Order: sequence, then C-alpha cells, then structure tokens
Amino acid sequence: MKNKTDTPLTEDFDTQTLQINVGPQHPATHGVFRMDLTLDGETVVRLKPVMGYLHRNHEQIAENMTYAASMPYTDRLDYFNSMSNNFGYALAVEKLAGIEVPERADYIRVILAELTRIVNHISVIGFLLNDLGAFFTPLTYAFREREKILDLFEEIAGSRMMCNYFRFGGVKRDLPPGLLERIRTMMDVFPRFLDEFEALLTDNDILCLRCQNVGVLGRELALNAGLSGPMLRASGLGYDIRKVDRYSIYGRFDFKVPVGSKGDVYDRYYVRVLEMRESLKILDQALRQIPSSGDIISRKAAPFLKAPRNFKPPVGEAYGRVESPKGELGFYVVSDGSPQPWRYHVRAPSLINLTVLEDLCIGHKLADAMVILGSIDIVLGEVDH
Amino acid sequence: MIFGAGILKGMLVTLRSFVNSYFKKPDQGGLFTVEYPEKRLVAKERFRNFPFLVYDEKPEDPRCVACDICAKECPPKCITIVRDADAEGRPLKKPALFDIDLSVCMNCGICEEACPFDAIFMDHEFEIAGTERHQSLLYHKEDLLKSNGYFRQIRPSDAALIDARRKEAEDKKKAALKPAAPPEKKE
Amino acid sequence: MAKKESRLGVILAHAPNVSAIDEGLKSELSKKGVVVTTLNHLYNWGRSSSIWPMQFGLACCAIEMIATACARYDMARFGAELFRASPRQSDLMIVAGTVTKKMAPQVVRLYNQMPEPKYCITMGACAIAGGPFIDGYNVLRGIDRYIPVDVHLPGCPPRPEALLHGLMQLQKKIESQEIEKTAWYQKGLKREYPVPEFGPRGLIPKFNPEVWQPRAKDNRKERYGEPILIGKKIKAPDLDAETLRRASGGPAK
Amino acid sequence: MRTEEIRDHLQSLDSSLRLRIVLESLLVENPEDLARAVRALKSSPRLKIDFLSSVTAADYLDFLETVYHFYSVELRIGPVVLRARTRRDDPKIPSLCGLFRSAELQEREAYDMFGIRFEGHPDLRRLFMWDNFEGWPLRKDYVQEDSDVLESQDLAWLEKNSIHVSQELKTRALDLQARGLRADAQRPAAEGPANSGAP
Repeated sequence: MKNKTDTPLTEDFDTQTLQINVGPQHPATHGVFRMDLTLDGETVVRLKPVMGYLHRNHEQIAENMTYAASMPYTDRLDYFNSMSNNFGYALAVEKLAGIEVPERADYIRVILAELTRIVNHISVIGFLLNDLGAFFTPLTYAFREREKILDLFEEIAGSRMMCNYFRFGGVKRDLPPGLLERIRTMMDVFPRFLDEFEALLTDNDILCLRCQNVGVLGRELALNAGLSGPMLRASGLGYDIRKVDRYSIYGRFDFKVPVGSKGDVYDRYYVRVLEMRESLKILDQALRQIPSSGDIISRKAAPFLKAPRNFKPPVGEAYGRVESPKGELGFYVVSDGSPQPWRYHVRAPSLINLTVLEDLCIGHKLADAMVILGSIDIVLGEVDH
Repeated sequence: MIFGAGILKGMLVTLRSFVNSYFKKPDQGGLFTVEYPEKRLVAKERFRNFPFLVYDEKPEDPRCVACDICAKECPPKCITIVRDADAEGRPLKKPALFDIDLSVCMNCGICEEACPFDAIFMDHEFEIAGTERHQSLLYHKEDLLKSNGYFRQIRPSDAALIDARRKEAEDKKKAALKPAAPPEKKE
Repeated sequence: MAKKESRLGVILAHAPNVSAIDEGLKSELSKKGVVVTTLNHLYNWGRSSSIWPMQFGLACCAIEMIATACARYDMARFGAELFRASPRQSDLMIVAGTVTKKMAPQVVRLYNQMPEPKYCITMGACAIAGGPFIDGYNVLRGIDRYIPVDVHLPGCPPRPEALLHGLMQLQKKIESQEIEKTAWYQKGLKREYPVPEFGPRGLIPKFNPEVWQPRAKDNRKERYGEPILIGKKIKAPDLDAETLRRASGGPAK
Repeated sequence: MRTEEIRDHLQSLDSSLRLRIVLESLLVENPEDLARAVRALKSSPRLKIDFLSSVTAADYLDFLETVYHFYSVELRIGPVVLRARTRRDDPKIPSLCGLFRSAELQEREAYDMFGIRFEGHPDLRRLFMWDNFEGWPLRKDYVQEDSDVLESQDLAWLEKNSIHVSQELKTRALDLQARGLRADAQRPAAEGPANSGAP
C-alpha cells in the first residue's frame, strides 16, 4: 500500500507481467490439466503445460500383466472412446502374433469404431461450447444423443463406457439379435439431430466471432509437431490413417476426408461436424455389407479367450496405429516370448497434440486460451496415461 | 446477413426442443429423463457390474470348484480364493473362502470369460454404496452366492444357452458312465 | 440371503432422526393443511435437498458424473445440479476418478477450503482404494487416507443411477444429523486436514493415521504382493539374435 | 521400401552412417549419429520423411534403447523405424527437438520414465512425476514403496503436525530405520519367474 501512495500517478506505469496458474482443478481444463500462464494484461505471453496429475502408470501396469488383461486398461486411456483404443491395441498385438481377423469381426469393429467417433466428436463439441460460455445447453443436447449410442454399447459389450469388447483376432461375443436394426434407427434420427445442432451453432454469430481466426495453426508447424487427427486436417492436410494405412477393412468404404482451410478453432469445430457425417456414411455402407453370419474370432486366437495366460506371441516388436477420434493412436509392443509384454508403449495423440498449445495461445486473450485448449480435444487419461 | 440472425436461429432450436419435450416420444426429441428411484431403465442383458457366484440347488454346493483360474486372470487381482478341505485335510472341490474386493474390481468381465465351470457371472446390481470400505465393500462367499434362478431372471438368453450346454455335458457324462457299468456286472 | 440383509443394515447405518412430534398427529394435521415440523427436520430437509457439489472431475468417473447431471438422469431432481467451480461455495466433493499421488495434495487442500458442513463421496473404485490402478507407483490407494469420506460408491465407473443412489445415501445421512450435536456448531472443531508433501518415492506421510488405518489382514497383498507380477523378468529379449534367426530362416524358439 | 533398401539409400546419402538391421528397423550404431541419420531421412527425395510419430524408450537390462517411428505424409511411406542404444549407467542420446517438434514432450516422457538424457533438448524436465521424485519408474529394477508401512520421514512429518500415531506403526517405522531399510513393496515369493530359464 505504501509504495502505491508514494508513486505519483503522472509517472509512466511500470507494468509487470502476471503469472497465473490454471488448474489442476479448474472447470475449463477438461480434467486435471494445469497451465502455467504468464499474462501481459489479458494477453498470454507464455504458457507451459504441466501434466501428470492423472499419471496412472498404464505402461508399468500393462508390462506386468498378460496381453489380454491390458485390454480393459486401454478402455481407460481415452475414456470417451474405449472402442478405438481397443482397436489400436488389438491391431498391434495381431501384428505381433500374426493373427488374421475374420470378416464379420472386422465389420463389427469398424461399425463400433465409427460409432465411437460420433460419440467423441459430439461430446467434444459440447465441451467446446461449454468453454465458450454457452454453459450446458449444447452439452445437454450432445449428451442426450450420446446416451442413445451408449445404450447400444451397453447392449453389445455390457458397459456404457468401458467396453472391453475387442479381443485379439476378433471380438468378444457376437452382436445381440436385432442390434443392427437398432443402429439403423439411431442413424435415421442422428442426421436430423446433427442438422439441428448445426442450426444452433454453425452460423451462430457469437461462435463465429469467438472461434474464427483464433488459434491459427499453420500446416508446416502442425506436421512438424506431430499433430494428427482433426487437428492436422483442420490445418489443411488430408492425412487420415484410415485412408493411408487402410487397416482392417477401411479400404472397402467410400468416404471423404474433410479438410479445413485456415486451421483456426472454427475449422477444428467444423471438421469434426463433417467427420461425423462421413462416419454415418461409413456406417451405412458397413451395415449394408456386413455378412449375416460367420466367425467373430479367428480360429488361431479362439483358445486364448478362455485362457489368456497361454497367449505368448513370438519374440519381436510391433507398432499398430489407428485413426482414433483424437488422432493417431499407436501402440508399440515388444514381446519376449512370455505371457506379458516386455515393453508396452502408447503413442497418445492427446499428449502430442498439446505440443503446440503454447504457439497457438501466445498473443491471444486468456479467455481464448480456454477455447483453444477445448478445440485441441484432450482427454487427461490419455495425456497422462 | 444481419448480425444476430444466427443467434435467433439457435434460439428457435432451443424453443422447438422445449415444445417437443411435451409432445414427442423420448427417442424422437421428447422428454428424455428417467426419474431414477421410481422409474428405471430396463437393464440390458449383457450389462456387467460386479461378479457373483452361481449355485444350482443349495448355496453350500456352488458350481465353483476353487480352481483359481479367475483369480489368476483377474487384471487387478481383486479375487482371493482358498480351497476347502475335508476333515482329513484333503482338498475339496469347493471354495472355503471366496473374496471379491469391490473397491478394486474394474467390472471387466474377464473372470466370467475365463471360468471353465460357468460358476462366476457378472451381476446387474449397482446399488451398492457403503459408508465404510474395509468391511462392507469386501464381499465374501456368502454375499456373492446367488441361485441359478436369479441368473435366469437377469440374463435369460445367456442362461438358456449355458443350461443347455451343461445339460448336454451331463448327459454325455452319464452316457459315458453307462457302457462302463455292464462289464463290471459281467465280472 | 439373511446375511445379505444384515450387510445392507451395515451399509445404511444412519439412525433416522426421530421426531418429537407424534407421527399420527402429524399426518392428521397435514390432511387439514397444517404442516408441523421440528427445526431439525426443516434444517435437514433444506440441506439435503440442495446439496451443491463441487465441479471437480478427475478421470473417467467424471464423465459419468456429467452424464448424471445431463438430461437422461437429471441430478437437478435432487437439488444437486448446481456444480460450483469454487470449493468455497460447495457442500459436497465428489471425488470422481483416480487420485494420483501428484494430485492428492490438491484434493486435500480443496477439501480444507470447503466450508462446514462438508461431505465427501468417493465415486468409483479408483477413488476408494486405487481400483484397477492400485499397483501403480503414482496412484494413491484411496483418498480416505487423508480426508474422511462419507459415502463410498464402488464401480468402474458406477452407472449414473448408482451415483444418484449414492447421493440418496448421503441425503439419508444428512437427515440423520441433529443441530445440537453436529460437529460444526461445536467449539474447537478441527476439520483442517494436513496436506501431504512430495517425497522421493511417494507422499509423506503415506496416510494420516487419525483418519485411516491399514487393513488388519490384507489378503490381496499377502497373496499377490505388489506390484502384481506374473513372473519376475530377469532376461531381456534378444532382438539381434531374433533378426539373425529370421534372416537365416532358423526355427522359432 | 524394404528395410535393406532404406539402409542402403541412407548410406548412399551419408556414407559415414553405420546402420544395422534389427528386426524391421535400423539401429544407428553410434548414437551420436542419430541426428545425422534423421537429417538424411528428412532430406532424402525418395523418402521425404516429414512426420515423427512416436518416440519411446525401452530397458533391455544391459542397455537402454530409444525407438523412433517416422512417416512420410507426403509420399504416404512408413513406418521407418530407427533405434539407438545407450549405456545404462550414463544414458545420453542426442535430442531430435531441433528437427521435429513432436519429440519435445515425448523425449521428456522418456526422460521421466527411463532417465535418458536427451542432449540439446530445450527443456528437459520430468513430464509426469514431480521434480524431487527419485528413480526411473519404468526401468525394470525400479522398486516402489510399500504404501501401508510408515517410514521415519513420515513419523517426523506427523509429529510436526501433531498427529497421533499408534505404537504399532511407530515401532515398525523405527525398526526399519534401525536396520537402515526402506519400506519396499514386496513381490510375491510363491510364483516363479516367467522367463528365467533358457534363452
């Protein structure tokens, strides 16, 4: 107080930067993420992400377990899309052990992975709007639709979020009778909802003002920083692992890869909306093509369903990657010929997408930093694994 | 475009949604809420929460033979089994102690998959909340045992399959025993 | 089954708050439009039907918590939809998700910052005891090592209905409290729990013995040890030898 | 392209590189050369590697190893896998941050878990664990604490905060201290080693 009264007001203000801490408990950080911010007035001049508040030792635990026992743990990596996490892990181990997947199982996998993508994108947009200040209305709409898909998951796999449904060489059980029709009904309702959602948001002036030209990410930086998924595509690079690797049976489907032009928050939002529409297209084709019966697990892998302990892949290493809704989700597994992996590593897209957070936020206002973080779409379970 | 048109369009959506909630069916955009304690969602057959043990006739004779497979395969190792023994100390084919620590269980359903004796299944009950965790969330054999009738009730189609399979296996066993009987008589 | 019922008795061990007014008279009067109540009842009714939880999610269970607040399950029916971002404005902390050792000091600090009367629900196996991640080097085995917990809610994650059930248990507990006896109107109340510090391998202290004591007999630990290992690994895979083997087309080992 | 072709191609670009094939990857025999090898990959017109997907490390008991997965987004080639080995007692690997920003967080993660020092990394700190955490948790010889047994530093802290400790816990902690031990998590003795036998 004394200092303030001593300095006359006519003198030039000696401004200082302000250091603030956002998180780990903060409503806008999507969990327990922490940002060390330095502000000049309201403008961000430095930002350091601090993580590890949800470091659950996934890799250590997986290295101490049988291969199959890590499957339920992968659900908890990115807890919005357990099915795609299962998919990535199953692909890596199948590569390691040389297991083929029967056709019907492949179709089931693709259908579920695309449903997961819809679940993820719809909730992400809900959360993004939450960060923008449209508190809860879009999120409630989004979660209403999400619940309908989760009902399907529960019917198929037995759990709303932690599905644990994929197995090496196939899936755990066949689909319950009549399920494909129910997916169809869901698909009939969903585009209408999506139109409604877009009417609510896409042309909304506030959304446009807050999102356009905010957090612009250039193509070169996006590529160099290892970004993937909607983040990379919003920056103008149509790189989709479903198209590039054609893993599983994605080569059979006709779909487009939406690409943004500017790489700002609005593009990232809109790419996700378009991706949901493409997912519906894939779903539609998959539902038409799926064989009505057939094996759901390969003959070679079927005995290990009952005895996961006997599953011992030969010595070697494998890297399996899928296009998870967040980006490139990779699993790196090294086998030493025993029932548990020697090394198990997750290439977490959420973590690597955070590399550019500082570059995106510098020069913007503090409130925009929240929106940019929301548009990167992180899930802390995956960031910290 | 006039500024604010987008907002008005959005408002229209919320208004429509409000009106729809009174006149439409839940899955068509109507009132979606399930008023939980009074009304409940129909439990999906495959829904899995915590494991339970099945017995056929008496709770004293569970299907479980204490083979320890589920305990070994359980990813977070929440199951502890001690095999029962008779008076002379010979091991019996049933558990003396079967504990599941609900505060560790991750509802993955691997015990159900790995069990070769159809003895452990995932329950639908989720209304478990305790004020204390060391005792009330450690379920013993007595708390876990439930009848096959209960299993049929919560998962009718799975139970039908498993019952048929068990009956077939039993018939086969009987059939295998029968030819063995006549030679004995001859002697 | 008899045992089961007795167990449920243990779980719901909140004594009902017996009213001083005769129940028959009360219902008689209420039919005539006269509502009679005691101060305790009124006070507890108000508190239990407007619990403000803290907006505080840690992991997977937080998503189910949000789902509970959304349209399908609608926590607002219990008066608990007002998720406050500040601990200063909330009555209830729902610890939804894995508490890691790095996060635990913050959770304790948040609990300390909440005003009395305050309650805590641990939602999900991880918050109760570490859950599936119990063997991790950075996972705290239950937040009840540092702060008292009122309701434990098992499941991984618990269904939204289960959270509502847990909330109803908490309401029952609140309804069983009496103004004269409640701790937060007494003198000398110490409800600040010391915040643990980071040590070289974990938190110091490992638990607060005034709040929590280790299990007398821990079957799991005795049987499996920790961390769980199916077998101890002492020999690394030799990838060079494997390369040579593949190149020469030798038999797999 | 097959691994042999990539090796020959890289060596034609930079003849001093010593590369060895391990499974389907290229081992950079001298870890100092790693940055040069990556630069060659980046500049190669036939590969045009522009995307570093994953950086990770592994502990092979005799040495530590880092593994890199590269892709070419432009030519849709990949993965090209590089690996480098380093000593266990003083692990050092040149950082790739200057060439690929995506290595930034992943190298910090590998440092946090394995203690590999990436030379030239602009901000090499622990990523997940706190700063005064000791040890490298994903190395195979890491021993974690027994979280149910108090140690002497816990007792000192509890005393400072005037929290009552039961005699039983106290004697156990003092006993450990007298014997100069830490409360280590015990591994089960019952189950035998999984791969201890013949190679």
